[in-house]
Amino acid sequence: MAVDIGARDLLGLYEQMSVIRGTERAAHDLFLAGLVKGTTHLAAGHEAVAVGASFALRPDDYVFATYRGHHHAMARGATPAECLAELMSKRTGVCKAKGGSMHLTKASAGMLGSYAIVGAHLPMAAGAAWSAKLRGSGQVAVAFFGDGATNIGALHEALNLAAVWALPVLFICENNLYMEYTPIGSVTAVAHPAADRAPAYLLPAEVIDGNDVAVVADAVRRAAARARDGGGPTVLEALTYRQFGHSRTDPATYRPAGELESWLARDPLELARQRLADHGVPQADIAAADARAAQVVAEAVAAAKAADPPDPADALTDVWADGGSAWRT
Amino acid sequence: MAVDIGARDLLGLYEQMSVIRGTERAAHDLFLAGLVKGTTHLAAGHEAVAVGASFALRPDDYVFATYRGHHHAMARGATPAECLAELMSKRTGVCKAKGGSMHLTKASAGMLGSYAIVGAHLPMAAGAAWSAKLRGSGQVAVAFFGDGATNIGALHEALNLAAVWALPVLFICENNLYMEYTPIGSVTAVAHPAADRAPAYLLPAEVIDGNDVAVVADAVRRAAARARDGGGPTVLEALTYRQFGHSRTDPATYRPAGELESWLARDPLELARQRLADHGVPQADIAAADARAAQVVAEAVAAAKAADPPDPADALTDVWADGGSAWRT
Amino acid sequence: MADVITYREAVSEGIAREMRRDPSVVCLGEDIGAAGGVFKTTAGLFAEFGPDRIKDTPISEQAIVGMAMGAAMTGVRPVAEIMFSDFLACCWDYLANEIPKMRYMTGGQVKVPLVVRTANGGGLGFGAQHSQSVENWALAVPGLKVVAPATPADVIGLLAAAIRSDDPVLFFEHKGLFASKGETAPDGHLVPLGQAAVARAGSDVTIVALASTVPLALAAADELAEGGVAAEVVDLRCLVPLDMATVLASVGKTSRLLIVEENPYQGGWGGTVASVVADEGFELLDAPIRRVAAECVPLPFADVLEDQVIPTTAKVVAALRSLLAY
Amino acid sequence: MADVITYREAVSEGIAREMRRDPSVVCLGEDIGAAGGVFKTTAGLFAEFGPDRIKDTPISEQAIVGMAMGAAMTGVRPVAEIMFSDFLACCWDYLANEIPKMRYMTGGQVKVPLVVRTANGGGLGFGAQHSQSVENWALAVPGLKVVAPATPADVIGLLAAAIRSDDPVLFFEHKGLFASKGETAPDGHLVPLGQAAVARAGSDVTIVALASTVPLALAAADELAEGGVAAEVVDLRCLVPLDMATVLASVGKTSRLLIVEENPYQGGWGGTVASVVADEGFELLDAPIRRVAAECVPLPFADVLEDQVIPTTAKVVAALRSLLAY
Ligand SMILES: Cc1ncc(C[n+]2csc(CCOP(=O)(O)OP(=O)(O)O)c2C)c(N)n1
Ligand SMILES: Cc1ncc(C[n+]2csc(CCOP(=O)(O)OP(=O)(O)O)c2C)c(N)n1
Ligand SMILES: [Mg+2]
Ligand SMILES: [Mg+2]
Repeated sequence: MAVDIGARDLLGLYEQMSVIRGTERAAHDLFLAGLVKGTTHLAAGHEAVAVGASFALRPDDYVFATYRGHHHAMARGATPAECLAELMSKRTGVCKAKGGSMHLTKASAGMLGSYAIVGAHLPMAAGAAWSAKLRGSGQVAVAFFGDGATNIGALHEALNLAAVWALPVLFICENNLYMEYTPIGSVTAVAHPAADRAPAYLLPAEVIDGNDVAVVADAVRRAAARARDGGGPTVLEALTYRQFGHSRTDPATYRPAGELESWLARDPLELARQRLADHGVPQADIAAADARAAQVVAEAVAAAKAADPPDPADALTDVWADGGSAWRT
Repeated sequence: MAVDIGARDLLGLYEQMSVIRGTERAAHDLFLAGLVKGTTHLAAGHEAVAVGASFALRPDDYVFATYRGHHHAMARGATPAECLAELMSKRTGVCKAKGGSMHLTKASAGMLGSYAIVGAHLPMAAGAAWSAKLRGSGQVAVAFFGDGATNIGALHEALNLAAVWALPVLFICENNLYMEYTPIGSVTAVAHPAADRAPAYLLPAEVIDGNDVAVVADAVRRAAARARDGGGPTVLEALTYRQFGHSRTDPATYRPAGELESWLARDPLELARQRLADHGVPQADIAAADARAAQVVAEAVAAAKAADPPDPADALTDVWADGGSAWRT
Repeated sequence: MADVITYREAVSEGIAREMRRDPSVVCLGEDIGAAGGVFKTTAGLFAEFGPDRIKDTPISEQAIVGMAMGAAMTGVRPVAEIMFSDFLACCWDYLANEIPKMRYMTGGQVKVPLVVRTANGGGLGFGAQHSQSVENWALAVPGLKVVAPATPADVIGLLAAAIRSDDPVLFFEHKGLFASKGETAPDGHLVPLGQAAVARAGSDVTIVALASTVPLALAAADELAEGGVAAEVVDLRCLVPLDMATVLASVGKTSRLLIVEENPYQGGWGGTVASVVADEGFELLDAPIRRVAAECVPLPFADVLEDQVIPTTAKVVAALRSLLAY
Repeated sequence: MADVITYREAVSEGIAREMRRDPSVVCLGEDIGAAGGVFKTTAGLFAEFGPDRIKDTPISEQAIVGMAMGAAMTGVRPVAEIMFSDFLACCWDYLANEIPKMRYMTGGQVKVPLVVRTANGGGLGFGAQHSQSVENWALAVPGLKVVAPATPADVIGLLAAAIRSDDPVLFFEHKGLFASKGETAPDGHLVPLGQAAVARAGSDVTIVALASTVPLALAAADELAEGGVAAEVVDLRCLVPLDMATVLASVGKTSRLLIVEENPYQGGWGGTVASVVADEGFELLDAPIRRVAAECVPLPFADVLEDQVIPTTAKVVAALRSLLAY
């Protein structure tokens, strides 16, 4: 597999991952401190999927993510500050605090939403790809989804129609072994819940190391190129791991002993550091990237904390095109 | 493939098919005469699937069919008279004229319904199989469905869960090449829309000649035996053809020239006649079976015509267990 | 004299007018292409606009509506067909949880300009899974506009408004009206969403109706007119936005309100109309608010049974007589 | 003194009592097994009843409810969990088109004795796709019984009735009430479906409430009691069957009606209650019928926004004051 990211780019990707990791840690702490309400699903451990894929995509491509989507929002250009502000119910949140952690969206960056009904966004991504094809724009749409989403009907319908219409869409599964608390292996017969389904639609599929940002970037680049050339969809199954529990304060006691540790040993940031070292990037450069990332996160936390809560009147806006929410005339 | 049906049984199956064919023709004529209202979907051409499968099942097994389900209802024991009465909105209808052509049901014969929302009954059949397994009854559940149903989400969910729980359920696709007016091949990438999906669930599958009653009986018998032995579900794709249009007066002009004729040459009754001849059954016995069948159908038509319309008061019964339909107290 | 067309023809005419005007309008659904739709409501579109803009789909309601959503978010204006409104249940997640919430959840970032058209309602003996009036499912979901025309001209004018709207619209075509005829609409005809029509003026009693119940209400009004009673018939045309101003103005004139709806009483839109009137129009009323609605049963197959369940002119007349006698 | 338990604990207690009584009762759903459910409402069941009767499923809402239906038709009494009521949209076909119609369509041949339990409602900052009150979708479907308890004892008593019922029941547990406490129920406790409870007696105004709005109504009644006003609070407990007799009797005493519901006004169950009263109770009323309901918006994430959208005690108090001033 040709992995041709240069040292400079790789360092950039590393820094992005470091920012995301830092933001997720901050979100965790803010949740424990009671400053993030509701629920939140951290993506720490999944950074390489988002950052690698974004690197391989065009800025005008479309991304659809899940409720576990902080990493995708940030990889596509949402700032840590506007993401944390959203989680903390602040006016400056990327969705004006109307969406929350599960619905981070940054349309101007082609990040077309985070969806909290498992699998629902898979047909949407196919639809965006159809739109790109109709408009001849050369754009590609990408749906990121969890292993758990592979058993929902919408997946089947989306894969079939996308295949038959040869749409420029990538279906990227982040297989982190678990749904909420139940292992995917206990509710799926095939070994690779996404990749092993692709042949049912005559679609190409690849199982990849989702913790290696260069591997992800390479696979996505190839799949996107094929899609842009009219070659239709690809299914990618990125093997990865969520380092926190499913949501909020889930202690994840259902994990077998040693599992977390073995995955931490293959932490995406650690793998990237190894690759950087292989490229001869000095430790100091890596440390400087981490320091910059820490700075960005610290400023984001401070900005989000300092921001105002939403204006209560905003509760009744943004339903209709006229800006309001009236149901009667 | 071992096809071990003796001449005597085969003649019985032939007669059943002849009854079904005659009833379908009668339904067609009654529709044109304005005596069948609403809509109706004839199964002429599909008889071997229903009759062959029923032969291979136990009387206490469960069958779930589609709106194109007259053949399954009759194969399981609903009489032509009560089926035609249902179509003709008569009190003596198998569902008291409340269900209609699309919902023929004969629970006492294990015919647990005809369903008019494509694919919806696939999970139900899995559920009946789960129930059989929980109760240790040794029963098998069978879902018959069309090729068009292979692209609906419920199929995916049913196959996956049935596979993982190793349920005693058979998924039998009647692939007749068309959905309503659109060929299945134009909206599905794989060649065999049902069988080619089975590997995605690690399920065994077989593509069979759905017009040969002996072939169907054999395949279903083997699959049912495996299911009863704890071997889990099987997907069977029976290739067949609907000889009338999709519904009502559809002239089926979308069929390529010669297609109907080539399938008529492989008409299930014709194939059975050939097999009977091979077994040395005299033509006279076949003719006698046809005559008995014609008699049954003629009496059924007469009885259905003579029956009373439903009592209008019956419109408000059978919603709740108490027999009524009140929504308030 | 204006030309007369059927309600069925008005559907394809209305879509065609918008497709000619706006190249970003595309259609998708089952058998809508060369076959022209099971109700022939897309007849001619495939021939005129071709296979890129008129797409036949597999039987995949979730993909149809979900893809329409993704396309609508990215510069296309899809008109999706769900063959029978009962099947909205197969893609309800998109209509209840995704499409109507997108603009709001994203703080206004994303619009979803699409139309989902569907054949609604009973009276044709199609049985329990092909006959329901399901507009109330949609009424309960903030973020969906809900349209249900009663005449061919309104089909055209409301389709124009729906397709041009930047809000998602659920467009209910009534199966029982497809064969009905009426004047066609002039070029450029547009009926704004949320404006009820006074289908017949009168001063003695207000009948509020929608889609299939408009002709029932008009027939009942005709029957009462013979006895000298002047009933006013308000055709709501849309459930969202709901034109309560027109209803309240009418009740202000008549002091009596009868609501006629095809769906069951419990959970029906008539309850919403009644409750607004029982609040804001309380002082206008000289009599109880009455509703003629369907019984609490699935739709039966036999026509003699179906007649017992859904509104008929006779039931509307009887309800009017008892209301006027109050 | 009766023991005090939480509403959350009452759910697993109610299920366990029925599972002990009847070996044909089985549960299925996502993460309901060893994990005890995301809301811990099935805690302890897996340990007591084992993996055959407490089944973890994949994320396949259609399969969960569709299989429950097939099992219910064949001698088992499934209790299916749909984690959040919003996800009912993912299997709506089963709840709208299949389960409730089976007995009727087959002319009474087939019964479907199952319960679908689900966590309903907002107020917890879970955002637009995890916070809805969707009981009105069900209300509009003939053939479903619809239950929504407000207290732990009612959870137990209504679960007993629901699981024993030969009719399909949609059982709404309110997320906002899970942590609330109340007396547990004695052994064998059963609350028949379709009987409202007078949660507080009074003669000045009737407040009709359901699930989460019952405590709001009681708090508002307390506040008004300080000013000498005696509000009667009717807890409907079920939407189908709907106990209009209790509501009409209460309005007969008080002549004033306020309905408090968490769902949006348009399409809400309050409209059904209001329209029955505006018809049959017209002469009982001394004032307009008022409703406190949610705004026509998806549920926002931020709590300060969510408070603007759904009913609060302050809104109920304000509505009562204006109604009493009429
Ligand atoms: C249709 C639907 N069913 C159930 C849920 C509840 N739920 C939220 S996350 C989750 C697990 C999803 O697992 P997976 O797809 O593997 O994603 P991960 O959380 O591992 O990223 C479940 C069951 C949901 N949101 N939507
Ligand atoms: C969910 C759903 N979508 C659409 C329809 C309308 N419809 C009825 S039959 C049919 C074609 C089904 O084709 P197939 O499954 O091949 O069965 P066949 O009619 O050939 O027996 C369609 C689209 C439906 N009943 N249900
Ligand atoms: Mg996962
Ligand atoms: Mg077919």
